[in-house]
Amino acid sequence: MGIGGLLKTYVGMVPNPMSSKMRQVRSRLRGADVTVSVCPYCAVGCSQLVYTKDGRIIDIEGNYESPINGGTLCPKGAATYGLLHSPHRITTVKYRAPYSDHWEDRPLDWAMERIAQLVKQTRDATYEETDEHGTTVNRTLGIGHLGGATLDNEENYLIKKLFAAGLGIVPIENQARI
Amino acid sequence: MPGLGARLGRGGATTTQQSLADSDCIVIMGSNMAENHPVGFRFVLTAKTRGATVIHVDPRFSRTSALADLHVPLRAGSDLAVLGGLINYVLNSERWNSDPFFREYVTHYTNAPVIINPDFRGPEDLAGLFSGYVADERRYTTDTWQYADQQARPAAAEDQAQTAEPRPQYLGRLTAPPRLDPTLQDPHCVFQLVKRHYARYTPEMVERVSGIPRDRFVRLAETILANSGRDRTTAFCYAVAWTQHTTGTQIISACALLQLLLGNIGRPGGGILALRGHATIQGSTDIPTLYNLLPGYLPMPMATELERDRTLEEYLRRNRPLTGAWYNTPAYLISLLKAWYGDAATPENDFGYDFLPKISGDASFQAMIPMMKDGIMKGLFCMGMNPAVGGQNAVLAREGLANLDWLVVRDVYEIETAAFWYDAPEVRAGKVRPQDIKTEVFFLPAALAGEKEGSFTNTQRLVQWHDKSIDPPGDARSEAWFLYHLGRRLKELYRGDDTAKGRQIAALTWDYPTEGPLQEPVIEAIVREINGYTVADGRLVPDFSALRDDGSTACGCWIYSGIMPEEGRNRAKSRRGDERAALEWGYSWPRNVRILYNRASADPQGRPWSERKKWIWWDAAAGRWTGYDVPDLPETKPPDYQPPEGAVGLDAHPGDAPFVNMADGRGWLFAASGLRDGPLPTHYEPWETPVGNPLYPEQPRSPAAILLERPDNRYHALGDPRFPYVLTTYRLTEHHTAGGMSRFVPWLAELQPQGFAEISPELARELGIDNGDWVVISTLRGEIEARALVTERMQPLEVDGRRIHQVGIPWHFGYSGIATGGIANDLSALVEDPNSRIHEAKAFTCNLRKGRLRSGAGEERRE
Amino acid sequence: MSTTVARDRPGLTGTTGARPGAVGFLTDTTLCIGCKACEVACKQWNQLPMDELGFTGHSYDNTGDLGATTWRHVAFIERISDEEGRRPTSMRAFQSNWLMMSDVCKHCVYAGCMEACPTGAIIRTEFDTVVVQQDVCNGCGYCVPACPFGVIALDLGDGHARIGDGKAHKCTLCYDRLRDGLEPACAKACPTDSIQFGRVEDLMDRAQQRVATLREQGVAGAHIYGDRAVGGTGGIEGLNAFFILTAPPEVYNLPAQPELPQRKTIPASLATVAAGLVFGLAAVLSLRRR
Amino acid sequence: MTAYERRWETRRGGGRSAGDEARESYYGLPVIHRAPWRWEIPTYFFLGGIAGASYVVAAIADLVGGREERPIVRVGRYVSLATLIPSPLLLIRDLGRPERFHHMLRIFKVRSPMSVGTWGLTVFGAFVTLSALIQAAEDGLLDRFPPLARLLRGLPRRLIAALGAGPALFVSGYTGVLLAATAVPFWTKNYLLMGPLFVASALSNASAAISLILSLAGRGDHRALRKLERLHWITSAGEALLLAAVRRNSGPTIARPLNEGRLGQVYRRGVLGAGLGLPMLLGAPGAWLGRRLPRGVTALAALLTLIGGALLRYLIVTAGHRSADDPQATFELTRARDR
Repeated sequence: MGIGGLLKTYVGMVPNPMSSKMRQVRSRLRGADVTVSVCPYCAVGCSQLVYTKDGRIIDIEGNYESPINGGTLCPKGAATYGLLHSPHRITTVKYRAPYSDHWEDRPLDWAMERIAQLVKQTRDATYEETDEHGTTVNRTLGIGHLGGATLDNEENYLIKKLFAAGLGIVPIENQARI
Repeated sequence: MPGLGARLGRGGATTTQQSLADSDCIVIMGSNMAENHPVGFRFVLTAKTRGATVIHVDPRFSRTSALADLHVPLRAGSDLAVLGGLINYVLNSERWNSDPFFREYVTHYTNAPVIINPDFRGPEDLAGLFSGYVADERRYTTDTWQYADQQARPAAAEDQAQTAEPRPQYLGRLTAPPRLDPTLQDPHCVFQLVKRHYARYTPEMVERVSGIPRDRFVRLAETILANSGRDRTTAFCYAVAWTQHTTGTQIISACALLQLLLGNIGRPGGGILALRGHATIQGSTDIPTLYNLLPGYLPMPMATELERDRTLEEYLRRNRPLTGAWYNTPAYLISLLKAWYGDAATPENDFGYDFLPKISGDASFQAMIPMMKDGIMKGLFCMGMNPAVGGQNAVLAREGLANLDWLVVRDVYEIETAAFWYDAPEVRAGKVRPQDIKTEVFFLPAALAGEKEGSFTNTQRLVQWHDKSIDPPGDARSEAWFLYHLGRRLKELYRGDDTAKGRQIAALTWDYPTEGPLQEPVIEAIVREINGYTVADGRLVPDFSALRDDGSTACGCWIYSGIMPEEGRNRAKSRRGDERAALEWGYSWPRNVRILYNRASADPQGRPWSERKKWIWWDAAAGRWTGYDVPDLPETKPPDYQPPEGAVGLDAHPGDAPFVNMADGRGWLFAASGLRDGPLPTHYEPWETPVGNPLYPEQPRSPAAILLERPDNRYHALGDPRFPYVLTTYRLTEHHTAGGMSRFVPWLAELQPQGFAEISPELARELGIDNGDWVVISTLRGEIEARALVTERMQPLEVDGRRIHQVGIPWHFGYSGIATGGIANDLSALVEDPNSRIHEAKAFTCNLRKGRLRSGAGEERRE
Repeated sequence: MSTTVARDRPGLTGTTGARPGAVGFLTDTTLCIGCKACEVACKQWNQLPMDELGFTGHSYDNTGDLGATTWRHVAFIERISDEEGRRPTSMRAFQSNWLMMSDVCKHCVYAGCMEACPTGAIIRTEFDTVVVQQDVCNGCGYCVPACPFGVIALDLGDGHARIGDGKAHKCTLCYDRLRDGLEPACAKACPTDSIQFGRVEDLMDRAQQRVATLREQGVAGAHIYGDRAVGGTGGIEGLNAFFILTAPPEVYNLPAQPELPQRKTIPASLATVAAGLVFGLAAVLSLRRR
Repeated sequence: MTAYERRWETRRGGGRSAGDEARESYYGLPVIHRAPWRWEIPTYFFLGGIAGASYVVAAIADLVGGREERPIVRVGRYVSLATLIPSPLLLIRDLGRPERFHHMLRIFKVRSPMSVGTWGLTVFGAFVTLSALIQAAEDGLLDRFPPLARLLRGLPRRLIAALGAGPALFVSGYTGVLLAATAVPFWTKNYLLMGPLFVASALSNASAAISLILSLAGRGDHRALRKLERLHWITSAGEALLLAAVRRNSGPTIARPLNEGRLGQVYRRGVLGAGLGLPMLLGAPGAWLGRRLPRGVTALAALLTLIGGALLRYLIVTAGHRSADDPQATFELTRARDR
């Protein structure tokens, strides 16, 4: 800029000395990968775009393409990034022994094996082949399951299949009644 | 949602959110849509800007009311009286009786002309009861509710085993086509029965019960009437504020009844939109994690006194109707058995029918809580559910958890259910010590959408896929991973066990391919199984019409069949939206139909009722149904089709039968079966109520409501002076359900950081409470403290000459996370709607006083 | 409360001094459902920490006001009953009786904060928005009392702003997103299009039509806040982020006719010089040699 | 406990609703943000004012005065330097990012009193230092460096003083303009009075500071003292009148901080009484009747004036904060009147 410009910029009524750093500003979505997701909160079914950079989610926004939300989100949907990155998020297995007053850390594999053992124990102890009329029932009431409305359909399918069809567990319930 | 299923045939929203934009009037009742479904509310505002009238009928003035043209406050729990009043008003209105549209719609598309068993008696004859009541068992036998001249006795509706979803299709066998009176004059025809039943629901009566002033009610009724008809449609939106009552199912079915009368079902801008609360709560009923259902609303086999499905043959005899879409039940069930037990399912062993567990008693969520406390249930999995906060009578729920041998919590945060043994109010108050709690607790970190792929089914039955973008952090894993590997280990543990329990798990097909470093099961392999394939060559089936009952096909959930019609085409992934039906966005069961029963969008001759409201219509030249949507009936069935003698399945339905799942193809104003507490919706008071029931003084409360009363779950007597206020619970925009997904998220927690109770200035003045003061709310189940939010948005109502105060409490809050507060469900009770087995959290009674809890339990930590 | 009825001021109503091509927000409160998606979307995109205000009892507003770490704030005002204390039945079209308004930096055509800034940290961008350059601001804090709307604030780590970097912060109108042609986060998230983003002149046209429609529908109080008649007065010459309100600005905690503070600089300086001369003379008289 | 909870503790009665709390204003919350300044700023206003004004006094005494005014010149220059030195330190200390103080010199913006002020202070700093050095040289304090001392004594002392008087006067008064050019009701409502008030106060404080030192130094220059007392009396009178004008011009709502609570006491007892009235009373005989006052009295009057000056800066800044926190004050200022 010439003298006039300089004066206008540095002395004028509307000074505008933009810093070199400011000139470089770009949105962090530049060069990010994007995948399509669905909001995990309510049942409206808003489509979301998940932006990732080097294996990390950097942003989650509404998807303009969706005939339902057309790019918009509610506060919960807009907080999905916060749901994944909350400081309260737990990413390790915690174990509380009977009558204990504290959590202990345990390896995932140990927990899986321990849970499988407990399921077998309880199932074996509570399994009914026939009821009092001699009808085959092949079931147990000794184990229960809660949840499903926040999971995926495929996961619900596995729950019903493994727990009911495979193990004979009857009390399988989700939030649909709540 | 049996309320819809019993009258229309499918337990799902009949319409889409987008379709609301085409409405001329939107009635939001039993829902706070703007707060709990803000994005869905866009379409309400679109309709409004196009000139539609928006009405909010709700005890509270909420963010929805603020955007409505009409706010009609009513006493929580009086909804059915209001709907009954509307039905009565409509039937006697000048408009309804003069405009031929209504009569044409009703005579062709509903069972109004059907003659009912002349032995049927209604509450007006029998002091508040329907005929067939078995007092000592608090249930009905429904023989007298049946269509006239039908030989076969109905089945499911009278069973004692509790079905969450009704089975209207099980109207025995229509041994003769229903006897009709097109003039609607026969005293035993449904129309006359309905008219008689609702005759006493006058505007004056509505005012006495609900507190809605007469003129205001008339304004409401007139607006709905004026916006229904050939060229206009009214839509109803509801949510759990209708469901969560001992009469919840009947409230919803009353709405279905009203909408059928008004000719609003199956048409754009009409219908009933059930607004559901979780990402895939619809999906988890379609592919049910529910004790009494198999995928696709097939009932679990029963082993009760009245229903004993010893063999596959017995099961089918009871559960297969001869007419309507359910005629193919055998193909659906046997394909499911093939999907689950593969080669172990052979014709010789009834396709492994015996491997399926049979149910006897109630094992619903509410029943599970006492089961834990009483030591019947010893182990529990919680996957993304928080019973320590979300369970009714949460105090009892936590006692139940404390009595388990082991508990597996899979979640992303340390929710109350995982922390109950050291953090629960009773523990903090020193009433219980961790050292006394035996439960072995596992917390397994879960993965979230974005960290796993899979599909959700939203509130309008739309199945949408979410891609995986990154691996979950640390030990976090998807539920699919957990279940697949747990199943693998269990199969290992039972290897060689030849007892029944060993054979059961051994028979299960469990060979999903895995991928990636975490050995995640391939999710689309599960979708293949859900869609179905031919056993011989494993080729995918195009949709459920290809399913067979000879074991040649396998299908995990018949109503989802068609979601993956060919290799590499996952229709949940289709993402091409458009302005109208958006048929290429996601996949909507059944067969990608967007507006259910859309045959009714055309007149009996197949022409659109009006240009403005056209949706699908009969193209005579092409000999097929065409339009904006997938027709919800056989595509080439002409409007004038008449079923030949002895026709079965859908062929037994005429060309003007929109309700393909019903035995007679008609919408049921009168539910001959499928509902356990009466064929016609009847107003009963909530189980806990400060007032009587002027409609049926002898029978104030539901005669069929299922009671779980016990010392640790006591009820308030009718009009108990110790608990004078009506309490209702609800959600806030800023939080989600029991808070597990919101109270731990800083950006949401700050917006509603603490639990509170909303009371009217009138009540506040009586009790000397100022905005922000601490108050204690108590019931016989428990007591909590909260901040008082004194607001004119709450108001007392004059009910039958008495002033009734209402208290409102958001039920999100608990003792874990950033935003904390007293647990509203510590106050609620276990008591069930007999049809859906849902609890009553929207209307019960409580006491409220200024002050704090001595124990300090429930105090938020910030202090 | 002082209830200023918004009078139409010929020649000023609906006009703005915004430079051609300037972009901004139209926040139409009549469409607002108070969901606070804007607050969250803003914090999410700009990675702002939560505030720890706690439960306020201010209806559903637990955010309080705009600050260093809160750049969108939804106000809630309960006007449920009429004068006789009767609850409403049929209400005026669109938002009524429970007022909700998503407040934000106004990006004034002439901005007090920017005029005041002695370091040139606050600049006017190529989009005609007003932005604080974080690499320049030295936290002198003079912009804070210079904002007629109480928007900009220093983050001193006290109160409920919790980074404590000592610098001034406010809405950037998502400058980084604009640079890449993206819609600002709050406007994108808003489920009901209560917050609209676009070129100011287009938005102003839209706003005027909307106000006309609303008045036809009987919303007498409907008016634009942020044109040169109301909100953008006294040398501010209009707001690039303006609003449609249905009640007097004061109800929403907004000044009805604010003034650009720097308008006072020259007269105040002259008065000071004058005083200097007077007292200087006094000094001369007092101290002169005799 | 949050502020809200404390507020609740104080409420009585019952039935007060959220709607009621938003009736008079938006829950009583401020419309604008108060200035984030801490104690450094009012202190600087005080010291900076003295620095500028005492340079002015010194310069004028130098230009129009004679032999007997020399002490005033000398002391004035030293006071000016002494009070100037801490000023930039205070200003930098108050910054959110002190290490970036030099960004202030990144630009020169005429419409920003703070920008102009920074430059003015810088220029003034040069004059003060120069004049003080000259004085030091004349007082023979620099004899250890003969060339420098000689050089300084050679400079056009009076010319420099004349040139420096401008920036000096500026520094003593621009802070008033700086307050005027904000949205703070109490400051901007009185935009024509703030600068003059600060100039008057600065001059009275400066003359007080000088006479305090002279009287304590106890040398025989009562003539000079009496002249100072006169100046002090006139400027104090001006200050008192301006303060009254401020209160009047503010109107009841915006003037509330001056009339209520502890700040009201500071205003009446502190600034008006102890800071202006009393010293003027004590100084009157000397100033106007040519009486020769005991040094103690002069010193006391001067001291009171200085305390009053400090209190005035505290008063003005705090009253500004109060008015910024009061939504009614802002509404009062911005209520729609079709201009």
